Amino acid sequence: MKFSFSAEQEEFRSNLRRFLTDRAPTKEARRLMETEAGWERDGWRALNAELGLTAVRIPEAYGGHGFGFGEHCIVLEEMGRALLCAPYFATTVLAAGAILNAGTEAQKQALLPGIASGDTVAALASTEDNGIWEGAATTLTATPSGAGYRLTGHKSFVLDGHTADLIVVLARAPGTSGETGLSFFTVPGNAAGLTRRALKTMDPTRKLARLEFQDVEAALLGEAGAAAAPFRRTMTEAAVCLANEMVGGAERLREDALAYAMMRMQFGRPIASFQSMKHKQADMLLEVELAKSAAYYAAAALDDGDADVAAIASLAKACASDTYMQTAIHAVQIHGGIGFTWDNDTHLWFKRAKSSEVLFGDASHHRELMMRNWAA
Amino acid sequence: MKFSFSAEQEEFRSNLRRFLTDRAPTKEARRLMETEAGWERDGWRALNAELGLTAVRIPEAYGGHGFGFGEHCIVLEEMGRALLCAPYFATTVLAAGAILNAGTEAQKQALLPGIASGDTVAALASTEDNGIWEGAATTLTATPSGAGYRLTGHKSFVLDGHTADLIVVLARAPGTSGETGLSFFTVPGNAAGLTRRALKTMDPTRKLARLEFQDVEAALLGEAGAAAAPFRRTMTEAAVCLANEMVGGAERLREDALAYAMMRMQFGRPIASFQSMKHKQADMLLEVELAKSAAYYAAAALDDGDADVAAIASLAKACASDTYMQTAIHAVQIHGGIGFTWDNDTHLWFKRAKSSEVLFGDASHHRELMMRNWAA
Amino acid sequence: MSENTEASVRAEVRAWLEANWNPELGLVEWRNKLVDSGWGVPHWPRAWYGRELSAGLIPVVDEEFQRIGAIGVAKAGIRTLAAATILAHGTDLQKEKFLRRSLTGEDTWCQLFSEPGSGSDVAGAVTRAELRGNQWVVNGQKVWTTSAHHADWGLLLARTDWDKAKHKGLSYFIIDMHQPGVTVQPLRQMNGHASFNQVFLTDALVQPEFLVANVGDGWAVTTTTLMHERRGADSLRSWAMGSDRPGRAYDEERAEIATTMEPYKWYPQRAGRVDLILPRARETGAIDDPVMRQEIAKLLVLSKSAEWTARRARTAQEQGRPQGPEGSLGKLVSSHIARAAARLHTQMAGANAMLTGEDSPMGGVIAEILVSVPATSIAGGTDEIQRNIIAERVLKMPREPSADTTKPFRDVPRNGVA
Amino acid sequence: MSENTEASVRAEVRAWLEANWNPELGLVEWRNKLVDSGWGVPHWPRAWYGRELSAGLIPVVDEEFQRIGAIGVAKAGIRTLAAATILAHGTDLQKEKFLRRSLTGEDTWCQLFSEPGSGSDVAGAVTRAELRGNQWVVNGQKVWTTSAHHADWGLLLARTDWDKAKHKGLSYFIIDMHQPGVTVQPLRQMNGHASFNQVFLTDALVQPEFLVANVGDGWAVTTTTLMHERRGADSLRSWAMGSDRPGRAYDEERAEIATTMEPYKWYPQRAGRVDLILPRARETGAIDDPVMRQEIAKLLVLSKSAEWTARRARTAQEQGRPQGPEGSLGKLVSSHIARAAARLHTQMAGANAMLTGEDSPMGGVIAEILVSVPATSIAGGTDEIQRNIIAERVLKMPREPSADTTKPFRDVPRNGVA
Repeated sequence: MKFSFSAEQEEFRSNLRRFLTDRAPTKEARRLMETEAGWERDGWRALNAELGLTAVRIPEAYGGHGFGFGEHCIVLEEMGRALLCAPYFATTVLAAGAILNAGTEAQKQALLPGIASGDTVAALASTEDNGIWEGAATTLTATPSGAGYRLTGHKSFVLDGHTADLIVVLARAPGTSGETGLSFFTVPGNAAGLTRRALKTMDPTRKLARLEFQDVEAALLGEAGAAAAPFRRTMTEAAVCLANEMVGGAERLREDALAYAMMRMQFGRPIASFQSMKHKQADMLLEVELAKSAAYYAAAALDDGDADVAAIASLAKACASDTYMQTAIHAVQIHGGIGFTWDNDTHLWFKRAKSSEVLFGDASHHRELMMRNWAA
Repeated sequence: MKFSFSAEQEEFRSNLRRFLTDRAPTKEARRLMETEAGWERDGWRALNAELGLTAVRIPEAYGGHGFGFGEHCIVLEEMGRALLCAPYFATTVLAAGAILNAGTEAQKQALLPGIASGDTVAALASTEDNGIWEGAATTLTATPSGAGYRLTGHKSFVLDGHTADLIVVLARAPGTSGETGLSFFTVPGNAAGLTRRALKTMDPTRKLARLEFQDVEAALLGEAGAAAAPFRRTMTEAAVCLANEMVGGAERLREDALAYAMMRMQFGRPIASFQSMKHKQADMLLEVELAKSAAYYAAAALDDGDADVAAIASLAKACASDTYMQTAIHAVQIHGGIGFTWDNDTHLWFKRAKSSEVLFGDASHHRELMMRNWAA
Repeated sequence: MSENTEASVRAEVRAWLEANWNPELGLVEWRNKLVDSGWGVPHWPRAWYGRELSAGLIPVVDEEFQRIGAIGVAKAGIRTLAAATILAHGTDLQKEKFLRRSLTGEDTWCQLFSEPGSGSDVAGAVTRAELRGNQWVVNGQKVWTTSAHHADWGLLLARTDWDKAKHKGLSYFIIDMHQPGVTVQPLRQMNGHASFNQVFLTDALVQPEFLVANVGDGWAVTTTTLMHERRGADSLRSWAMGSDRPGRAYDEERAEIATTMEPYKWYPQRAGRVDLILPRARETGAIDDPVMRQEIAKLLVLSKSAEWTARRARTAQEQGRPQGPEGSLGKLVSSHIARAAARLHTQMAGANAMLTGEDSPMGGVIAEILVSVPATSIAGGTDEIQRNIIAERVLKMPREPSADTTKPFRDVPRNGVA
Repeated sequence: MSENTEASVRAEVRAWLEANWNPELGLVEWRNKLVDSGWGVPHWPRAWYGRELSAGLIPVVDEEFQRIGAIGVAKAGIRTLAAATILAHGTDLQKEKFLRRSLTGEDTWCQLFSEPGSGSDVAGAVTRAELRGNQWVVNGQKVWTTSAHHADWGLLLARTDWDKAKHKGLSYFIIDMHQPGVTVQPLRQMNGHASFNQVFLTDALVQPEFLVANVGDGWAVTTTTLMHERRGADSLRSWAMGSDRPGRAYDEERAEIATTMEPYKWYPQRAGRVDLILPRARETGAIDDPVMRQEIAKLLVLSKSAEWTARRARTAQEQGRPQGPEGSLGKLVSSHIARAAARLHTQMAGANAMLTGEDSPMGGVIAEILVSVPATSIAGGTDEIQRNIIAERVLKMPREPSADTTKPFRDVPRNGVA
């Protein structure tokens, strides 16, 4: 498989980068991260009106642009770089992904255009208090009632779950266990019996919520009892997309740390002229470039329908987890005392690196997943 | 527990170091390592005649000096530093250790004076082809016959097993398994039915042998079926003693690499003036000092009868394994191309580090042992 | 004095304490007695509240204080460094004015060395002190100043001569923190705490008699302060623990400690809370995961061997033998330990590592570890500086060619004016 | 020439090959035809055996050679570097004498750059060349010389002026290896192999017409050779694989490759044999150990992402886009991979890691890995040098103040004469 970016893709990237540099400076991130929602409708609308980013990977049949993961991951990489505060990942990767992987034609027709246009902000509620990212750990139950179902139980660590208009919920039929009896459902964010609470997050730019379902009316998404496979697929896609978002942040940290080292003087010379700094920067470049390659390759593997994609996705996420965190640690260190202050921006990415490290499972978790695919 | 070396111990160490510098230069190690035996009776006699090193930890009642592990480990650290080629570890740590831990009063009276005087070179044959360092893995069987026993099976990775006069063998009663039915036996090196073959070792200064036992007549050492505990104790002592030998080698590598960096000129300055070299040397110092502390503390723990000694021994061995190997890797790197040549001495310690890393179990093995003691 | 023996000193101090120690005295009242007696700082000169007792005998005095539970002179905060520095370099007037009130704890101090442009490079200070009329006028900015907001006096390093070389143009002052020219602002950190201050000096005034040593001797005096700071770093824990006994003196000491320790309340988290590793491993079940067991074991190997290394160094010192390299390594290894601990706490917390505050494990303690640990390898000398020190001072490796110590400081490239 | 199109070139070369390729020809005979035809080095100038074909069209030619299985000009060993260097800097006489015989493989070459005192620092060469009468007389010692023992000619870097600065006092020569003044000794390595030689030059002679470029231009010419060496490093694998087809030409090529590759037979072990990790893991049962699985996975993450990084770089090149930083990282990451693989092979071998030769796993292959890997981070530029290069050339970070490039070389502190 050949993978690299076409001239069109590179131009798309640079336009996007310019847009985000103007519209989403860290000043803006600092403002939004102090709000409970973490984002604002107006900014979100602008984002989609002007660049149609929510539509990127949604097929044209459902009002999208029908691009692949290659383009979608460029968007995510640039957003990770800019530390954009928006419900983009939850809406386009998780919710839209679940709908694309599990939904019926009619449901896609009904749900995706709203997402493509940016009118619908959506979330995927799958993980619960146990913090396990596998479908088998689901305890929230869906009981048939009349035409639909009623959901009872809880979800947690739901990305943008407290602000989403539409929530895709992973639930199981009463009395089932493991990967059997799992189904997806859709619930409006303001459904009766649904209580949503924003969680206090270490990374204030990545909002999470805990949802309580008390006999909440829900519509089945896709085939009843058949959600295990599409959920796994959605998690694979999420790992790849997050890996790309992460390498965007890691590269930004690396570049900022380098720029700081170039201008910071100590002992009468720029600290960039000290060999230990040069070697550290070289090591950072190596790590970030490796993680970028893995993330890019994984996106290409999704587009190519590579049979190995699950393993490759886990490889990319494991690589990005270690690299982003390590790069963030170096970046704070290179900035010295300044880097530990609130007013310096480094900690914003440091915290994003930390939340990304464990979101959808940490490096060890994904290394083990990878081995299950390759060592078998 | 307080631990540090007394003035007497420091003096003992410096005398020993002077002696080994004179008598055991690497030229000598290079000569002996090319021989199959790996050592010579004359040098061995001198060692013991002049310094009575084999007698150090053997109680006075059995013709020894009755010192503790503190002193014994000083000897081992200096031997590891000098890369002395002699059957010292096999004789005084393993064989004498097993006899002290398992033997009856009469057997100690009979066997230890010869070891203390240096006349008897002894070995411990416990591990087999499976390379497992635990007694439970023993398959070699001991069948009662008349007054004694007959041994059938094999042993491998036996330190100096092909040259020892006396061999302590770990065997099990037919039909037993696990740690039950294990007993120690003694066999003369030239026993009928015993075939000894020197193994080709990566570290030519650490000779190993494979022993075939064909119905070999053997004398029981200690209580029948009760060898499990004394063997475990002997392995704990071996781990501590090896850790001390290893930090001796690691420190020598570190010092030689530093000396080389101080005199080697590149780009018109000593390479020791390059910051990356300075930082590497600082890191090496840190690692070696930590490993020394662990090794010294473990020796003190043995002398103090610390209840935690098994865990501490594993900690010291794990620490020494990682540190010695890492230091050896750095040392070759610092010497550059020269360090990869046969004529440069660095590789002698590099190979010793490698053999020490896995002897009695590698770092992961000992970390797990440590956790079994501490995490329970 | 040399005719003192352990026995004689022990008898003397014990007798005095039994006659004078009274937990119901006011803290300052008691410490004034102590200062007069010479038992407060027995190693100090007789001329200045001491008894010229040899270092070897100090532990005896400490033991007796502990035995009876008597409170010592004020040790918390920068005041100890101030007192030691003034004792070494100060004029009689300065000693007269500051020593006693520092020992009694009436005066509190802060250290005005670091600047935004000179973090690792303290001698690169560009805060300017000019003699106008018969007063020193100070302009500049200082950072990382602990407790500046309730300090009475500051130890100030400022540049008085820009034509001299870097280390030669500095002078050392005692500055009154209660004056209009001194503005103190809290400095918020990435973990949300504000343990330090920024201090803005705008035409701040220093009386000429508060110059310490001579103009241009600033660096020598500063190194004295820093040396005592390094020594003191270890004992920080010891004086941070107040007694829980009843009594007015104890109450007042507890209050004093509370104020001084306030900025340090996250320091245990900064160090990585190795003490929580096994409990959390049991709580989360990580203890049964072979992979986590290895990582935990690696950390325990590191922290135990570091602990034993420190003990080796102490034992050597106690036996009056020259301290080996093991003495200089503690700071560097503490960074490794803190980072490894933070990694483990993250892995054990799993998804919960994304949370903070009440929503997160141990009510935020774990979260605070993760965002505090990065300070360990920076504060008080970065890991890089520590490695330079170890290489140059311990291993005697050559220094790098200097780019700034020979020429006039005004010609040295520096931040802003590169 | 620009009017060449992919189609026209393909047709032309195919036609020529179909008319001329014959595996039963002698290798030299065939290569002489090839040289005459211009298809051997089509990117070379027409004046010298080439067709001035643009780089983009070379793959087309290669494809046609592969399609029919035709053998190309001699690429194995140093001769390619010699040819490229002489083509760039040589006199017509030198081109006349050396180019054809290098392309046909009749002449074998070695590189005489590195010296005991200048490993990382090639420009620090102290081998001395003096013009006596009308001959250059060379004295000094060279090391790390591959295949010197069967080389006909050497590419020699020597110092001709000690009063000039380091890089200015060097000259570049072609030296006849078959002369009494040249002694070649094998250099044994820690893994027991002797892949390199030491070459002692004692009043060795060089004809004046074998000076390449001018006196003092030695460093410029050397960089040309080194640049081609770096480029060639990747393709080493490609030309190391002979065809297994029958035919005289193939037989002779296989023999040529065998000789050239002999010193490199342990290189796969030097790289850590990542390909053996999973097989060995299954064989030893390590594959079922969760701790080992993590370590294996870490290595696979590293090697896969490195492989994909190299592929990114290639793709960019093929698309004619500027190569990003990813291009310069391969050498450095290969050291990490080799070390990690060696660690894993040790852990998987357990006690057997203490053995070597027939007694050890895979008849010594594993053991050879463990004692060969240390060369990866040294040979062809140490990891430290690689990091300097990445920092300075890719990240544009400032060079260190130079200690040796400005003053006359005789005043530069160096080994022996520090």
